[in-house]
Amino acid sequence: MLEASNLECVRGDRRLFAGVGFRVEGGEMLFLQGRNGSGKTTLLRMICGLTHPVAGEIRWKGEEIHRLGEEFREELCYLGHLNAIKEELTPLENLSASARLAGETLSEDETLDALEAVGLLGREDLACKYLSQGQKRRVALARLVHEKRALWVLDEPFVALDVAAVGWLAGLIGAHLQRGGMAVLTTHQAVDIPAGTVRELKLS
Amino acid sequence: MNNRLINWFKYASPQSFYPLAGKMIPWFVALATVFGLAGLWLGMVVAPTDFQQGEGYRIIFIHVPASWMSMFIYLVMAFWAALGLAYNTRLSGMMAQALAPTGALMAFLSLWTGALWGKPMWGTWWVWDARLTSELILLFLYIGFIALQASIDDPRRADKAGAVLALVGVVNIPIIYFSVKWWNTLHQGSSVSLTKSPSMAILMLWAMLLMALSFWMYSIAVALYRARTIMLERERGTEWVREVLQQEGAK
Amino acid sequence: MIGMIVAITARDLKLAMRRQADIVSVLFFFIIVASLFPLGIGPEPQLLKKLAPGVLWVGALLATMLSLPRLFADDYRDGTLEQLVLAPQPLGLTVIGKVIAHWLVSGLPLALLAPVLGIQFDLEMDALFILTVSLLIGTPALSGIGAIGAALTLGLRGGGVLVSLLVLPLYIPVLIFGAGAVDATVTGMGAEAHLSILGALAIAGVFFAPWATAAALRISLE
Amino acid sequence: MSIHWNSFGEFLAMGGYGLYVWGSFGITAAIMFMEPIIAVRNRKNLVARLKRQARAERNKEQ
Repeated sequence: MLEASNLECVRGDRRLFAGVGFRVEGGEMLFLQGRNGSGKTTLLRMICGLTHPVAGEIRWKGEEIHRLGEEFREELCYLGHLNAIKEELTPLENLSASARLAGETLSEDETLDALEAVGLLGREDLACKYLSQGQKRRVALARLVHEKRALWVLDEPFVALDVAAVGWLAGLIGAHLQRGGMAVLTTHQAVDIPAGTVRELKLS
Repeated sequence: MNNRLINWFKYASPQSFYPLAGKMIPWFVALATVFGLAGLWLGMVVAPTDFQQGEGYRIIFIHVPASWMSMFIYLVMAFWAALGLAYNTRLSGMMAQALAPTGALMAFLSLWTGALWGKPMWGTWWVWDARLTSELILLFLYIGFIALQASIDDPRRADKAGAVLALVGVVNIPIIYFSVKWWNTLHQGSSVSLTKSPSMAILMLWAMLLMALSFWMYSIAVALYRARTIMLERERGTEWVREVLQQEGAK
Repeated sequence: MIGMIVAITARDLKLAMRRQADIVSVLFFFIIVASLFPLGIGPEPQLLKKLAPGVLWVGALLATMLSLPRLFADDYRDGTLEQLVLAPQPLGLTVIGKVIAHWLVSGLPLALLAPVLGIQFDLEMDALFILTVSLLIGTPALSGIGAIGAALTLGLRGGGVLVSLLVLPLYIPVLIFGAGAVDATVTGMGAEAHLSILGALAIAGVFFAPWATAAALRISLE
Repeated sequence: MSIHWNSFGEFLAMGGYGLYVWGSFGITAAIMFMEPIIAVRNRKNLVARLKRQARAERNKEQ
């Protein structure tokens, strides 16, 4: 259960938002909306503990996330604007490296299943620098296929994806919510997530 | 204990510190002047000639205080750095940033006066003495700190990055000093070194102490003044700064 | 715990192997710097032998510093650094893994190359041996301490020059005892004391400095 | 607390070390004179700049 109270963020001497609070239970998704530059990405980074809020607190299962430290990070999966993949490594190596980093080990077949799910089978041994922007994005998203961690924080996951991929990803998130997981995400396209209750938070 | 400490820091917020510092600066300037004049009078006018080094030894009355201050200011910066990292107070970053230039100038003064003192005594402008070499490295640490803070735009990141560097620096200072001392005695023996300062008559000790106090008051005054300017700049969006600006306008 | 360090080191080594140019550039820099000095000072062997320890150590130190910004810059640019910071184990361990990988790619080859260059400076066998040993012990400290500078200057313009400005003062003890060890051997005083202190600096550099680097990384990613 | 020097000239000569002594004291005095002046000038410029910004904002609001 994720909870935040009167979060405040200041960039330069402009206050982006203040008094922001929300609550996400198991199986629920928080849909973050706001114009460009309203601090959506900053709020997501605050939830992950990358950025410290000027005021306010974020609690995971009742405990402040910075005090939890690794315990919280074991439950957290963050996907930002950047793909977080190494250009020199192949999709196969990228996926197994990111899994091992999260503390799990993926077998060869599981990795290949994930790549097949994003339609990259046949390119698993090609260094990522030869892939297109959309394909690199799908390598980054392939990480979510076997993702067991409870809290997904996704920053505009649907960008640069074709219609089929958007549908696939929406289904994946829906399945995650059904398993009792939680998700916080931002997006500009209108996407309906098949399962779980959707809460909305508008950053003015 | 923790919450009592926290609200103590509430008073150390820039808004309440700004007027406080404003009142204190004139006092520190006055003290610096009084101690300075007394020290100069004792050291330069009344103190006798040193039988070994003649009149040249009088440079010690600013060389040693400058060296002490350059070291002391770095320690104070590290103190503010630790405070800032532990309690996330905005004021500590500002104080560290305000102190750095004065510390760097003190280190430069120590080197300059050390060289001018070394020339008549040992015939060379620069002596690879353990203390002078460590002072040179300390100047590099200061320049590194100032350069790092100057190259980071976001003030909060600049404070924290500077704090980490100051703490890493303060841990390394003793290591650097002893390795330079080892290196100095290893290669040259201690024949050429400033450690053999002239025998200090009581009068000279008093002069040195007064000059050190004067340098200390001076450093506090300049640092507080610069800290106030930094506070105005960093909190320019706040209400209390607008009021201060109105009063400034009236004055 | 150890598994994670090995995983990070293996990942970085695989990446480094895919981009050999970086390793080679560090080595060539060292070779060129070491070869320039005799041209500048003159071929007189007696003088060169005296200067050899200092020149070779300063060359190795500058070569290591050359490769420091790459320690985190690539991961910072492609977003993997955020994943490393958000990984569920202490960030300090991850940094230790990266420092070891950086040493294997820069410090180790430099140390193995040094005796070859030492011959240019007409050093005897025992001096060459101690030179290699001192570099093997000292370069991990250079990587560990340098990582702090690399983390502090992440994403800043003029980062390369700034790193050297921040890190050079902290390198001085390592340089003094490293070059001092070789010098002590040449003058017959024995280098045990120097090497033991160098070892202490290396342990501090590889096991304690990474916790400061971890703090610096969190600050830079704020 | 008698004065050590017999004449002002002797004081200036500093027993032959005049160049070095007054070189050190001169630079020290210069720095400890210039640093405050620069600090004051920086503050004046900042206050002027902030006041201009405040006036610009006020005009924008009206």
